[in-house]
Amino acid sequence: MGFDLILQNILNPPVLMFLLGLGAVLLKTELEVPQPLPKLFSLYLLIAIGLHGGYELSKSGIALEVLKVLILAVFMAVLVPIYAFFILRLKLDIYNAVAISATYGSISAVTFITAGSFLNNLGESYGGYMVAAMTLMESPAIVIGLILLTLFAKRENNSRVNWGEVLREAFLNPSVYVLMGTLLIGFLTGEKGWKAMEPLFGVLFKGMLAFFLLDMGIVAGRRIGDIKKVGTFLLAFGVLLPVFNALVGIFLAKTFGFAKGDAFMFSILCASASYIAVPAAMRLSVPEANPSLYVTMALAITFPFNIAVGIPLYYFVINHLWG
Amino acid sequence: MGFDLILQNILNPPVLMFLLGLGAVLLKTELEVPQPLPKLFSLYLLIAIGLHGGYELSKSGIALEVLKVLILAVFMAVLVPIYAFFILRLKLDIYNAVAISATYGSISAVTFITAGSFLNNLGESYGGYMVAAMTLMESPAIVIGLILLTLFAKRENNSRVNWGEVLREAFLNPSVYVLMGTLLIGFLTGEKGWKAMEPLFGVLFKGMLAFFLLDMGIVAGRRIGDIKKVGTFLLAFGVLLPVFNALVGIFLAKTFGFAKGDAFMFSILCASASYIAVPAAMRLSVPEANPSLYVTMALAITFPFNIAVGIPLYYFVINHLWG
Amino acid sequence: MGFDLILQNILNPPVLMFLLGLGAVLLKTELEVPQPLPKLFSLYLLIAIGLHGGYELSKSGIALEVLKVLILAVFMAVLVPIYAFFILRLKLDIYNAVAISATYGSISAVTFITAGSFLNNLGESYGGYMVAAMTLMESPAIVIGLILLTLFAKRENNSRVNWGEVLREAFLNPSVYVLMGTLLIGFLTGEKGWKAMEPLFGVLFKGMLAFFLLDMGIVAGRRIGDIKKVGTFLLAFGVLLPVFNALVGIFLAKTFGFAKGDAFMFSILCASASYIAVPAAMRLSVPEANPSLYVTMALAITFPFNIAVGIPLYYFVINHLWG
Amino acid sequence: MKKVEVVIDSIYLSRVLDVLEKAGVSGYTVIKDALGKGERGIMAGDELTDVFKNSYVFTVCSEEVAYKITEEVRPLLKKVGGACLVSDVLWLMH
Amino acid sequence: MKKVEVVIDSIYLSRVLDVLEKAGVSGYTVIKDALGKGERGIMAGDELTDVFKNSYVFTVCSEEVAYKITEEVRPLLKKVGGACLVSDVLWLMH
Amino acid sequence: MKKVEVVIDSIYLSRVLDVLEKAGVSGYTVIKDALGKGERGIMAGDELTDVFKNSYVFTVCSEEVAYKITEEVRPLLKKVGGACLVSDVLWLMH
Ligand SMILES: Nc1ncnc2c1ncn2[C@@H]1O[C@H](COP(=O)(O)O)[C@@H](O)[C@H]1O
Ligand SMILES: Nc1ncnc2c1ncn2[C@@H]1O[C@H](COP(=O)(O)O)[C@@H](O)[C@H]1O
Ligand SMILES: Nc1ncnc2c1ncn2[C@@H]1O[C@H](COP(=O)(O)O)[C@@H](O)[C@H]1O
Ligand code: NA
Ligand code: NA
Ligand code: NA
Repeated sequence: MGFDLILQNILNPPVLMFLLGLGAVLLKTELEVPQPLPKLFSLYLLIAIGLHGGYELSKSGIALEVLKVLILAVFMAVLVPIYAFFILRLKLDIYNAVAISATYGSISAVTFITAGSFLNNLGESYGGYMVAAMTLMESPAIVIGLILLTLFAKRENNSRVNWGEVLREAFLNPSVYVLMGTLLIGFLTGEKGWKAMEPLFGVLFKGMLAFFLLDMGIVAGRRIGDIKKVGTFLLAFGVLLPVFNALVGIFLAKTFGFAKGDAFMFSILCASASYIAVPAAMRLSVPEANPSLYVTMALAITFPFNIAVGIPLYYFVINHLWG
Repeated sequence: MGFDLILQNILNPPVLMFLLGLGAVLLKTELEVPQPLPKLFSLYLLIAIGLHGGYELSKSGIALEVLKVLILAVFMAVLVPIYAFFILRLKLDIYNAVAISATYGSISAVTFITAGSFLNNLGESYGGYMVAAMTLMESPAIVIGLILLTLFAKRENNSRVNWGEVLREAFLNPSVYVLMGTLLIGFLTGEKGWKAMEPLFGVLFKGMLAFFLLDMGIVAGRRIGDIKKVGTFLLAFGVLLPVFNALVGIFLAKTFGFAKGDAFMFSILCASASYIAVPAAMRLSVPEANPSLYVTMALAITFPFNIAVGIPLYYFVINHLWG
Repeated sequence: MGFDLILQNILNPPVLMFLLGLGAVLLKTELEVPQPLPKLFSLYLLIAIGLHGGYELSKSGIALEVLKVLILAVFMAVLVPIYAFFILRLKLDIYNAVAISATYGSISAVTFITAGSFLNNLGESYGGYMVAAMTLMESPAIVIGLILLTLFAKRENNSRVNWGEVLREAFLNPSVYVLMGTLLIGFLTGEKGWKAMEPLFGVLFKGMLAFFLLDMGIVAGRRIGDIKKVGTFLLAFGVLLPVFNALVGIFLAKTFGFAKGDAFMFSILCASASYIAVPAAMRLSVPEANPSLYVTMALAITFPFNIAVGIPLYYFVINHLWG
Repeated sequence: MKKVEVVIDSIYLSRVLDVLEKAGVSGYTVIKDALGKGERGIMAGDELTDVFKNSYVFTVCSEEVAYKITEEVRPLLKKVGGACLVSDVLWLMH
Repeated sequence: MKKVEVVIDSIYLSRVLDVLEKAGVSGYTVIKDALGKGERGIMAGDELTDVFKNSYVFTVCSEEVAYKITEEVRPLLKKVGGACLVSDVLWLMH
Repeated sequence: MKKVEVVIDSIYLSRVLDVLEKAGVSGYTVIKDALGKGERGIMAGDELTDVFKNSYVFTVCSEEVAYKITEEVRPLLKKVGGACLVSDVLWLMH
């Protein structure tokens, strides 16, 4: 297959910075990007794609086709955790099955962003509404997960799901809020607004992404030790499910006539797993589940896989289908 | 009045980011810009306006008219806390009256900066010496406040004002020091220096301001709950005094023949209240005063009012007078 | 001598920002650049010179002359701590002699960077491989120092040098690792990679350096009080040894026919002392030595001297020899 | 008076504070970032997810209040882990 | 030996340290950022003004020194709020 | 149970943790950044070199374990400075 694609993907500063961070941990250097710098970078990246996506929307306007994309996005965000749950139940108890399926039903903004700059390097682009799609895909999996929990798990009263808390965690978690807000701001302030924000939130984007991926590499590296504990079943799950999700996504994108760039970004959203929003929510509402399973899988298995192999792989497939 | 002005002011990324931050708290999202990132942004903004102001001065040179502006600036910084004090005494004890009047006698750099970018968007500008004026207006109110205290309050010895400490707090607080220093650096290094600093401290300025205002919104939002405690008198005070101060400033600016842009920035300086330098000084020397009054008023009432309504309002007036 | 050179060097925003930071401490303002912001800036600077150096290398390619430079770099990194040790033994106990000589055998990246932007302002440049040379010069002094220790100090068993720990500290300390890694990344991604990283890691470079030097000034200022404790011998040592090292470096550069820019940067590397990597290593393996000696000398004596006087001085000499 | 100290995963801090409030303490002090190790493994602090970080709280209160707190905190600790210490202190009246 | 712990608004930390020095302690340990709640309401830490943040200090000293400290600290706490605890500890000589 | 508290230069924290592990504690809690003052002068925290910063650790353990720890920690403190406290606490079983 497009081995050159893989190479071309890896030979990018951002991806290499991720590997550099990974190596820093494996070689036991004391390199770290101390808090709250990672928060600074992730906040920056969220604001940047939000503002830019909103600006793009203000140019394109909200066509019917946009709605189509958004609906399919939500559809996948609901579908994935359901089938993921039943696959996981083959081997896992309900609590961990719920937590992991929710993790894979949601998305990873950084994977999305890295894919975006990959596309960008190929001189292609995607619609600003894909950012809206991403935002919509972040939360549903949490709710689905907890519905599955209440359906299948019998817990003593004192640990019944606190739906108020859950819905807040799901729909008002910081990243969802910032993305929605900045999308709106970008949309409202249009050309003029973007011109003012572009020097910081546009021009510096790739550099900041590279900087942040260095930290991602370190954080992922710290979890690599836990992969043993995860076991072969979940290891395989963490690699194969993303690919499967991506293919389902590509299939839908094709049948509903997405543009090429949108299809690619959509497949990435389906393939990626959440290591921030969902883990936080699961900790609160499913403490019985073991975070060193679901966090490790999302962060140390699926994220690196998507960054290094998934992105070029999904693009390779799409390139064939869309030609 | 220029309702379109208000709209035009609000439909700016920085102001909208402030509202986004405000909303984040009201909607109880856990969004935060953790320390020391706010310190990074405020330090950046101070350095940026300092260097740029100094550079502007190095071009314009220091004319007699500059002195005129600076003298009037100090005059207002001394006058405002005095009349503010006697207004406040109608309802408040001496300690809180002192703290609040000092707060309003001083200035808010971020309000100044936001006003600057508003002016900027209208294609107008102001003299670099206005930054010097701002610097001079930061400290006097603290001293005046404590003079009023020693005149009117009878305290037991052990809590006599420690003037050494006070004057240091007043004239060597970090923001005053950084502004003076960078003004000097910008002035000394002139064209060449600015060319080297501009990419970071000039080009990125608006983006950084927007980022910082997001945090300002969060911090202000956290105080909104305390507005109840503040009571209607102080609430009204927090909105009306700034307007009054601005009008006094505009009157002086007109009678002494300020340039339009300078007049506008001067009115903003008179209208704004300090929520960093002065509160810190008051905590130390007037512990009897209640910070959740003066901090809340400056941060949760006057700052948002100036950002959203004050800026276009004062400009509207000035636009009429200067035509 | 080129007094104008000194002036031209000092009248640069970065150097003036350093003085501003110094003054902030001396005037007892509470100005600070709180952790982890300094870590952010130093990490940024390391990545930036690494990527840029690697990019330069990818253009120039690795010629034999490059090897010559690298070998001489290591040679000096080994030689300096040895003669420094014997000079110091005239007055100091073995432990402090070891720690201080290791400190001066290693390098200071910020001094290197500041010298680079000085050169740059004169419209001259240096080879990307000088960054590689710097990287190679960071660690050897630590090893030499501990060899001297084992040779001359007789310690009870429980405090024998733990070589594993030492070598890790020496060759896998964060700054060495980041420099090597980003050099490689810059080299591999070449033109295309640099174009993507340049907006953040190239264009903003001088501004970030100035920002960081403000903090360096504060940190150095905090140590100035300890200079008394250091005593005249070490004070003289902290000023004269760098000059001597620089001259040795210049002599070697001349005899081996370095290019002018390379010779200058090489002399800076020889003259500078480490205040991060080496102190950390010495704390672990030579706790008997007093950090408020070696840290103070590197940070509060040698660093400021090089920044203010050394840089123009060494350039002045080189300018004569290379004409 | 009694000094009650609690170490717990940051994410549950608010629940502990609720317990303290309900028990009627006169106040409490929190140190937000604490790392640690226990039955549930190392809490080394995860920059990204905040999932593996502890918080430390202590309150000074009467013996009865302390008893109430421990009774309330025990089930929480059983479920999500953590540590709770009680010791004697002298509270400086002011 | 006695362990004296003080929680106070960060802005007054230096004053507490002066008290300790004067009382003649052999040393002290400070944790700069502590949040908390007490009579004077919540100290949730204000990123911008630093006005609502506490600091935590403890020192190990002899009974007499501890007494001196408490006598000095009491009026300060009365004025600006805070908390002060005294307890018994064993100090490892080295 | 005993509560053992150690304050030590951050750079040696890992060594203290090794001691705790070897002594067989059930867990420990660490607060990474602590400033302080002692025989070796002020530890005001050096942003750049991290050389002048302390860390604070405490563990709750049985008397025997506590004894083992103190025996192991004493020489380390003698060499690199620091402080070690032992006191009585009640450990809430859960
Ligand atoms: N024996 C102990 N001494 C001090 N802290 C402890 C102890 N055991 C547990 N902890 C703290 O409580 C947290 C959770 O403990 P656990 O639930 O046992 O994993 C740990 O991360 C430690 O910070
Ligand atoms: N009972 C208590 N236990 C622990 N800490 C307390 C207690 N009361 C007050 N504090 C701490 O002291 C600070 C100031 O207390 P106050 O002056 O009562 O508002 C609070 O913010 C808490 O951090
Ligand atoms: N008497 C004390 N009380 C509390 N902490 C202390 C005391 N003595 C020393 N320390 C802490 O231990 C660190 C090292 O102490 P030293 O080795 O004596 O300089 C100091 O920086 C303090 O943080
Ligand atoms: Na997904
Ligand atoms: Na004012
Ligand atoms: Na050197």
